[in-house]
Amino acid sequence: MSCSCHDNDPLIPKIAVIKEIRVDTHDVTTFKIVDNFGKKPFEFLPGQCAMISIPPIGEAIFSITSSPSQEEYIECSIKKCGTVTDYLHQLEAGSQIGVRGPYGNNFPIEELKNKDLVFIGGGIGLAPLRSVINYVMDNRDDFGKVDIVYGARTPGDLVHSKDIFDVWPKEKETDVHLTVDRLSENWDGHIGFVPDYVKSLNFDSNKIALVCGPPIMIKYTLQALEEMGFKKDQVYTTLELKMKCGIGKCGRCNIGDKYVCKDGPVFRCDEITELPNEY
Amino acid sequence: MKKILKSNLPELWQKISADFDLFLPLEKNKTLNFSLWKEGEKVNLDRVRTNASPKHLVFPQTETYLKIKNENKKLSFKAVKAKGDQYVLFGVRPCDVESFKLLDNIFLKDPVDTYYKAHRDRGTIISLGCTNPEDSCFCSSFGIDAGSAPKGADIAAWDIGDSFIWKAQSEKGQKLMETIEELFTDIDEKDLKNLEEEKGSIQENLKDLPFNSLDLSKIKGTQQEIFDKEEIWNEFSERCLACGTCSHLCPTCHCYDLCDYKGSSHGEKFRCWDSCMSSDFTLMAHGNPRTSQMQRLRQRFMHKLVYYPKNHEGIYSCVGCGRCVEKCPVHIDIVKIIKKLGGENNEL
Amino acid sequence: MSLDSNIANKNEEFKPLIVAFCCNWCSYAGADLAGTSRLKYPANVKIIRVPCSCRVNLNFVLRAFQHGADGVVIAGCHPGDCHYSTGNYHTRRRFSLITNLTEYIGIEKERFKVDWISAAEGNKFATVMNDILEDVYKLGPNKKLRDARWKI
Amino acid sequence: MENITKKIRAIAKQALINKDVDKILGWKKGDLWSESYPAFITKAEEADTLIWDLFCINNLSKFLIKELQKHDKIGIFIKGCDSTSFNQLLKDHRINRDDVVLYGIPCEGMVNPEKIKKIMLNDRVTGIKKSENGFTLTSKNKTKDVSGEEIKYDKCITCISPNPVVYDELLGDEVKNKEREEERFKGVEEIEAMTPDERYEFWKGEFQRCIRCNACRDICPACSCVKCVFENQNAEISGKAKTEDEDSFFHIVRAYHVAGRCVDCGECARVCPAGIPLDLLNRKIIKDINEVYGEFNAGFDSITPAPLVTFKLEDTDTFSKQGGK
Repeated sequence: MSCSCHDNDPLIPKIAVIKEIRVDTHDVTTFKIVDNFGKKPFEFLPGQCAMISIPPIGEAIFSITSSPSQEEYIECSIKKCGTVTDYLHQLEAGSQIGVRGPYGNNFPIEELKNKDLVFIGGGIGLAPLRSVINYVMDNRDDFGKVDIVYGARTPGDLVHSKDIFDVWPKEKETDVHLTVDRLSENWDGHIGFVPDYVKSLNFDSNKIALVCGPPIMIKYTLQALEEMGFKKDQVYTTLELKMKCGIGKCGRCNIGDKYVCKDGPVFRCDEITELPNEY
Repeated sequence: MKKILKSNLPELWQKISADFDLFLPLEKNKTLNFSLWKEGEKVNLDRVRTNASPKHLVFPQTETYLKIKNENKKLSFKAVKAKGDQYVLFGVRPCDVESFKLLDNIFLKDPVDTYYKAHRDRGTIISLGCTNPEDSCFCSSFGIDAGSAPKGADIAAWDIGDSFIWKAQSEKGQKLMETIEELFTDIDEKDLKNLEEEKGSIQENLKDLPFNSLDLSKIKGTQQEIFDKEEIWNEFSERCLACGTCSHLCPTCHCYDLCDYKGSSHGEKFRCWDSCMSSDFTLMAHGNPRTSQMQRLRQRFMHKLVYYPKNHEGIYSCVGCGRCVEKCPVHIDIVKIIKKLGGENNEL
Repeated sequence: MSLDSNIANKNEEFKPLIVAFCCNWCSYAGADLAGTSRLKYPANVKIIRVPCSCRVNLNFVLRAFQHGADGVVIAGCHPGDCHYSTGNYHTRRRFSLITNLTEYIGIEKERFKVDWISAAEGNKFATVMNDILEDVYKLGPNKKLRDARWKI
Repeated sequence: MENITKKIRAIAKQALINKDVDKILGWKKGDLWSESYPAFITKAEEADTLIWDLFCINNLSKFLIKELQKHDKIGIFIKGCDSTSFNQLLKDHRINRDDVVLYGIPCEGMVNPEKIKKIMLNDRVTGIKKSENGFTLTSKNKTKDVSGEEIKYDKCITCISPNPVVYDELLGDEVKNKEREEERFKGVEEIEAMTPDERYEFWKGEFQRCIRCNACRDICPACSCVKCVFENQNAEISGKAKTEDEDSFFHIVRAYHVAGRCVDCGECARVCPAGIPLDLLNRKIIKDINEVYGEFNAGFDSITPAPLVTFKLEDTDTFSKQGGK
């Protein structure tokens, strides 16, 4: 997937416009981004990332949360937690930013075909998974049973509420299991951490699991899956690290002999155990 | 193969700098660096190693790649093309020529870095045999022959006493030789004998260098085992100042940072060198995976001795130029680390 | 009183840019007084109000030169009647070293002035500004420490 | 030199054995003749690796900041210039005195390997020994006698504190070579004599070679802030770009930040990989302080406040017409 930056230099962003802003939670907002001509900035595969630059503040990389089958725009759900994201959250619809990409590898769609799938997301970790979930929903028959386990700290932190409450539960053979960490009012769903919830759901181990969320959640979820008999090469996850160039040259996201922005961010778990634990 | 007398070198520089930017090892304020030759500058070809490597010619320390205008919320981007005209780089030692190849392995691999490629294509590199290597040189342990010229050099040159022998090795080198044909004379038997003698004496000098017995194959163990040798990494990082001298001086260090320059209503995006030894190299919004200096030091030397070879058919990301051995304020260098990892536990 | 102020606008090409850091309690009031009593002082002086002259540090001065200033003036209260009682004593010590250091680096002495102007000395304010304009005008535009990427 | 090495080893072993200190900071010999580097030992048997020779130039006192966070009591071997920077660290409240045991060593000046290489040109030196009125350099096929002046660091030749100013124990008797003190500001005066444009060209040429590696900041004992202003991205004090104005901005501001606290140990100029004479910047400020506010040597004691922290009502200044130059 050669990237589509103009005059073929991978570092130079294109001018893009924030078409629409949807506030998901108090610190997560979803941006619909189109290029200067109102069209989709570039083609991508589920799991790939885009580098959003706001001159003169800086640049940061975000996983694209809309499905590749969405033609008009790309969507990024961004949590407010740093200089670039703070500034992004102040922008209103119609303001211009720079965008370049796509970067990184993608969820291996071929391996997922006609298999039962488990998507396990935590907090903002649902954003990268939503891209592949929506892709699966748009080609529903190619895939087996789908289970979505998604948890966050409080009900207010659950992102993409439209999808998780209305759209996905109505899909064919799809169960959505939601949980929040602590008891909170007007929440009658499951209470508890995602890894424990996964353990209690006790999926049988012929499924493929895709996990994404804060590192602590990934660690315990992988242990839970292992106890249920999931082998390492049945589980995929994305690594979050500082990425600057996006093309595997600037050395920031280098762990072991891999570059997360080029050989990742999606890794199979047996590949991850080979990497030194510095992520 | 042609010969030129040392006496008419100034004339040669004059001729080359007529239509090329000529970079030579020049001595300014008591330090030797590759810089643009101008009439009357003091060229010093005896000292074997320039202070800083010629890396800044192909990978400048700061390079603006995008100009941005931001008038009332309307952005306009203007890409900045790599500029600069053709240049000739004379006096590059075999280790620095080899370091260009190591940088090529990173920058010219798909997706190609257009800026680096432009700087590389504009240059004609003339390597010079190492007449007297310094104590801290150890290029032989990386298979670099200080006497001959690596394939990456467009022209190979040797100092045979009263004159230099030039041998074109690439068509770019051949083209340059033709433009300066008349200053050169053909070589005869005596010169060839001198050349062999010179190469022999270089090998002789190499033998009694303190680090000539450095053997990298002694580093045993998988990536994880070497990674887990914590007491070695702790011992070195205890005195490390996290200053970044080693990575900015090293001809094969290629990490960079993309930064923004904030003007009044305009701005610029530029690329600049960065060092994995500095504390904010991997700092991100939700934390820093490498908080201790031991982790940063380990990353630097693991990258050079384990990770880079794994991605590039066993080639180490070091050319043994010895600059880190000389200039580290607390004398941490890759030679000590290779020895310690190789199990030689002379008390370090 | 007033300098032959049309020097500034006779030949259009060089209009010196002077940045003046004026302490809010004395020099800024002095500047006001100079203005209200119709004293002529050059228009190309950009006044930056600071709480006290010791609020100005080396970064401000170097940043001013980087962004195109041809001359920098720091004006504070006379030692002894600083609103914060000891502010300008520190200014005096600090800028004795800083003026020497910038001169040592190569900034001409006439381009960087520190002076004590009280609220009542409107005319001193005008003369200080006119003097530095004249000196800087003779020296020509300042090319030193300039940030090439900054466009005014 | 040799008997001091023996004393060092004895003291270190004794201190570690009866647990007076948790860790000893000293020097060890590297592979090359010109290489002695900082050593941190915690076990008594390692004490035999410690040495004292002509190349123990590294100033160990700044390591105390990091080490004292991990250990309660540390023994440190300290030369004259190290002891003044130790006092400066005390004055800056970065370490406290009773966590450290100081073993002072009078120092006759350290040897600069670069100068030896220049003298011996192309044949490699294999060793250096003290002779009766200087040093003998041996290489493969010749030996050469040189005087101390030719090969010592410039800062050692004009050293103002060869004997430690603070110590718990002194190894060896005091050294008195104080005759070259007045040449200390020679370099500064040479630059002051230039015209402004010449001065700017000189410094521009020097700063052009700066590779912004921060070694000068990281080795400097007066530069001991927990978070340096240059590392604070959103303070936008100085970017990472290597341009003419950013480089001079960094060096001028750094010289000013250590004004009145710089002990003139010359480490910034020694470690600079580009060979920039940074000590000439700091020494200019020291010269100005001496002239305008009275003789002051930072680090000679740990009580008198630094010049820029205090003031006198009757201070003169260098800028107003009546008071200054």
